[in-house]
Amino acid sequence: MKYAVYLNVTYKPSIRDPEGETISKDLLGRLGYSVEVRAGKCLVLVIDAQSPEEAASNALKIAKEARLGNPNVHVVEVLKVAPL
Amino acid sequence: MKYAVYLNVTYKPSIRDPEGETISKDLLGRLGYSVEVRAGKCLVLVIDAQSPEEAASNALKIAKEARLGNPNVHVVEVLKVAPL
Amino acid sequence: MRIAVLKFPGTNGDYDVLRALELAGARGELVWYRDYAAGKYDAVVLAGGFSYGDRLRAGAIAAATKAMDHVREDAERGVPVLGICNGFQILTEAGLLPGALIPNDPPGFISRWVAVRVVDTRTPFTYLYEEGEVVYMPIAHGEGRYVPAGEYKAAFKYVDNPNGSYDNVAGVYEKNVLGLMPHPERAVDPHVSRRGAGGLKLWLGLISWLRR
Amino acid sequence: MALSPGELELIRSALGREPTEVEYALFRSHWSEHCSYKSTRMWLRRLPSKAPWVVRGPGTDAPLVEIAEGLYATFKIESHNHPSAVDPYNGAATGVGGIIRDILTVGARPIALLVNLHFGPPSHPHARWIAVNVIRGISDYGNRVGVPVVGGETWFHEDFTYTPIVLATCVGIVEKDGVPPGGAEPGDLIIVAGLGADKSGLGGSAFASKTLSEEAEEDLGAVQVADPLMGKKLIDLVREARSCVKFIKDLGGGGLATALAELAEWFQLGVVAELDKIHMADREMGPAEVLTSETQERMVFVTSPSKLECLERLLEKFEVPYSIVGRFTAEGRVVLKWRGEVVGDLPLSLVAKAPETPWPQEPYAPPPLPHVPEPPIEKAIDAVLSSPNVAFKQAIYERFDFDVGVRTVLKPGEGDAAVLKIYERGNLGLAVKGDANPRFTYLNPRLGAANAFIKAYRNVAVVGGRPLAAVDSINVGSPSRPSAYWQFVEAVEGLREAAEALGVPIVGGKVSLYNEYKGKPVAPTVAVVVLGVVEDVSKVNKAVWKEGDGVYVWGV
Ligand SMILES: Nc1ncnc2c1ncn2[C@@H]1O[C@H](COP(=O)(O)OP(=O)(O)O)[C@@H](O)[C@H]1O
Repeated sequence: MKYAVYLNVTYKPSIRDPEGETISKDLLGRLGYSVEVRAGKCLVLVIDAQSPEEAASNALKIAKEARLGNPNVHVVEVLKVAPL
Repeated sequence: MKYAVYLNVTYKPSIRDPEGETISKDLLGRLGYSVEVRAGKCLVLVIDAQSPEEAASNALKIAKEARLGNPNVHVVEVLKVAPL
Repeated sequence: MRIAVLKFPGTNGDYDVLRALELAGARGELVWYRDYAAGKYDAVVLAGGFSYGDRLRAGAIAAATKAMDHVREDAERGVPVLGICNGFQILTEAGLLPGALIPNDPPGFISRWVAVRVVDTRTPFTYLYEEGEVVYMPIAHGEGRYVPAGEYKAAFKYVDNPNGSYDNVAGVYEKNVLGLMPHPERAVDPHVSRRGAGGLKLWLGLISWLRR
Repeated sequence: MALSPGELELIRSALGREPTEVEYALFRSHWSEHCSYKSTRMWLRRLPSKAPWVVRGPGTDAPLVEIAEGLYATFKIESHNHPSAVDPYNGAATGVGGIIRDILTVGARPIALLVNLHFGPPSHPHARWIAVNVIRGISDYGNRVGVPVVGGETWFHEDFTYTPIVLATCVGIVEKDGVPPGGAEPGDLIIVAGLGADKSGLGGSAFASKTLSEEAEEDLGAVQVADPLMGKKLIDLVREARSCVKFIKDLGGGGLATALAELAEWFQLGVVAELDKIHMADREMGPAEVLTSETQERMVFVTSPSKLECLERLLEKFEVPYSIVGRFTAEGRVVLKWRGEVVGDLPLSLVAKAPETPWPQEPYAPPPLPHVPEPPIEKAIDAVLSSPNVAFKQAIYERFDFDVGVRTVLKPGEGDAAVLKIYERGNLGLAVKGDANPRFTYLNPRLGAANAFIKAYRNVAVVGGRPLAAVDSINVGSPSRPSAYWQFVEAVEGLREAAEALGVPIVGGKVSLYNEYKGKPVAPTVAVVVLGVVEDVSKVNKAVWKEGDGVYVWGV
């Protein structure tokens, strides 16, 4: 079966996220919202697998091997697995 | 209660995604994987709400008002809502 | 003396490096990434630009090419390796230099002439400078904020931090491998440079190092 | 936009039959205003375009101006107003990509970009959203392909809140023997290289020939995602392809339909195209769609069968997908095939140009000038200097890599025009600047247009440039609106007068009509880019002062 695995490649919490801060302050703040924002990259990988769990773990394996995140600065997390 | 709402801002499915194509072909392809990839921006908004549903719908409302995506070309979808 | 100027899809500083080398008195060779082979060149320059369009993140995809395995092999043999801007990003992504270069703080691409201090002159590229010398070079990047991961040796530091780099770091080195975000190839021609040809001594240094 | 009844009748009577679906698509696309200039070319013909140093004037993808013995400059301006209104980021980026590819058609190296940007007031959220994304689009595209944005002009006015005017100019240089020689013969091949055709651009040119109302979801077909990586590969390819090709064309507005029609017309040869041979990103396309798809980042190369291998080697090296789509024939017909079957067969004479359609004109009296109060001088200075139209533009031009290429002698903010070093000829330089003032063109389209020309001319002159040639961009409302059409005609007249008085030929340009929002046309906007030669870049005038320098005012 095919699954869409949604990965979030985002900076480790110890690293400041100026993009998120700017969206929060300049864009949302100007509209009167006070909302904290963190920005990352969402990569959707289409994976063949027997189960959602297998799809997720395969996607993370590929992400690691291909360095979809830079281990020095990023964390890669699965946000969602959807059957296709 | 506070929720982290994970939004994916990505091109509509009918629109090409050159970044996803390059990652799929020039990075994963080179490692021997044949995996389709779509790239988008993941924005995590921290929202005060009574329920996860309310948090999600508030986040989408803010995203629309602030034009976090361009309605002509992007879709903004909720990937995950996590209580904080 | 063979100096390779390595070009990936999206590299755009290749001809600028060739011209800087020419102004400094040497001839470089433009080498397409699939043609690069270890053991052929006395030095290699990874020129600036946007390899693979900066997709995924700057330098990440070029770093995974076979060409970079060859560059690694050459580097281990003592061949001087220079990465400028995107070249620096590729070197950190490929693990030839420590740390990472992440999007600027404040965010956004920035194009500006900046003052840069040479803080280490023990490299094939910096030994003609005085220690502490301040030179002007342009920066033009969106992902130039240096984040260390463990030990690193800085060779250049910004006088005024433009991008949120840790400890004002503008360039780092490891033995014979140097990477920097400012563009020394754009600070050679006197008509185009601002406040002196700040990049010239780097090229002269490399050339005389190779001739020694 | 559909063909007019008159146009349809003309096609029917010339063919003696109904056009096929594919033929109809070709006419619809190639005869659109955007591609055929049917409402404007009779006026544009009046513009002076000749000078001893003009080697190739208007009418092709890019002109050639001799700037030194055996060395040509080329430059052209493009408007991307409608796409930038709908998708400011990709609209502006693809505009930059498109104008660069025009420059590539003469085998030139693109060395500089200029942008003329007209936005709504920065205090308006929608106007700011457009401005921020247009600037990001130009930055991301120009920086990635390595062509420096060396100058421009930015203007804020409420007319542009929903319909910005986004103009990009590219300057290139090419040695005389680097220009593809032309001279196609029957049997020569037509190759399409770059991205696979997709539906994303369908109706783009037709879209540019329409006015905007609300944000129109159904207009999506016209929006394209920019692909600067492919754009850069095409630049690299052309740099090495000169000895392998006879002719290069951009695949722009009108897609293959326009490219084939123009090739046939240019060489006065027939063309046979096998539309199913073209590489596609989208397998579900039929012949009419392939013919009119406006997928960006594609170019057409013409080569002889004996040079094909040379070209293919480069296409493979730079990882550019391509397909051999057609060839020239001795019969004067454009023949379109799909899976072996003829789906269109048109005489060359009919394809070439849409019939001209002049529209009625009606002058309007601009409203009386608003009363300008006379504030105390200190306040006046504050008011003028803090106006966004006058304020420092550093926040904009710092987003652009203005030094890549290592030619930028006068950088943004350092002088009235940008100066580029043509180091191929020692200290030779080029000075360029683009100017427009929608307020003036609104009050008086004729004088306003002339003023834009003269201002750009002055800007080039004061840095030490000798003006050689100009390109212009005229942006008005729908031509069916007599006042808008009158504005256009008056603007052309003003440009003509200025060009003649200054002795500077107009070697190219762009007209954009239908710049309206909810039935209201924007202030007519005429931009002129002047290019001049600087004998010695070491003598260029920089805007650098020191204490004790005098200030002089010249002129009336
Ligand atoms: N959108 C832009 N992109 C790049 N440079 C720009 C832009 N807008 C203005 N500039 C540059 O800023 C400087 C001032 O421009 P402008 O205000 O138009 O000056 P002037 O009115 O004297 O012609 C010039 O160097 C110009 O090229």
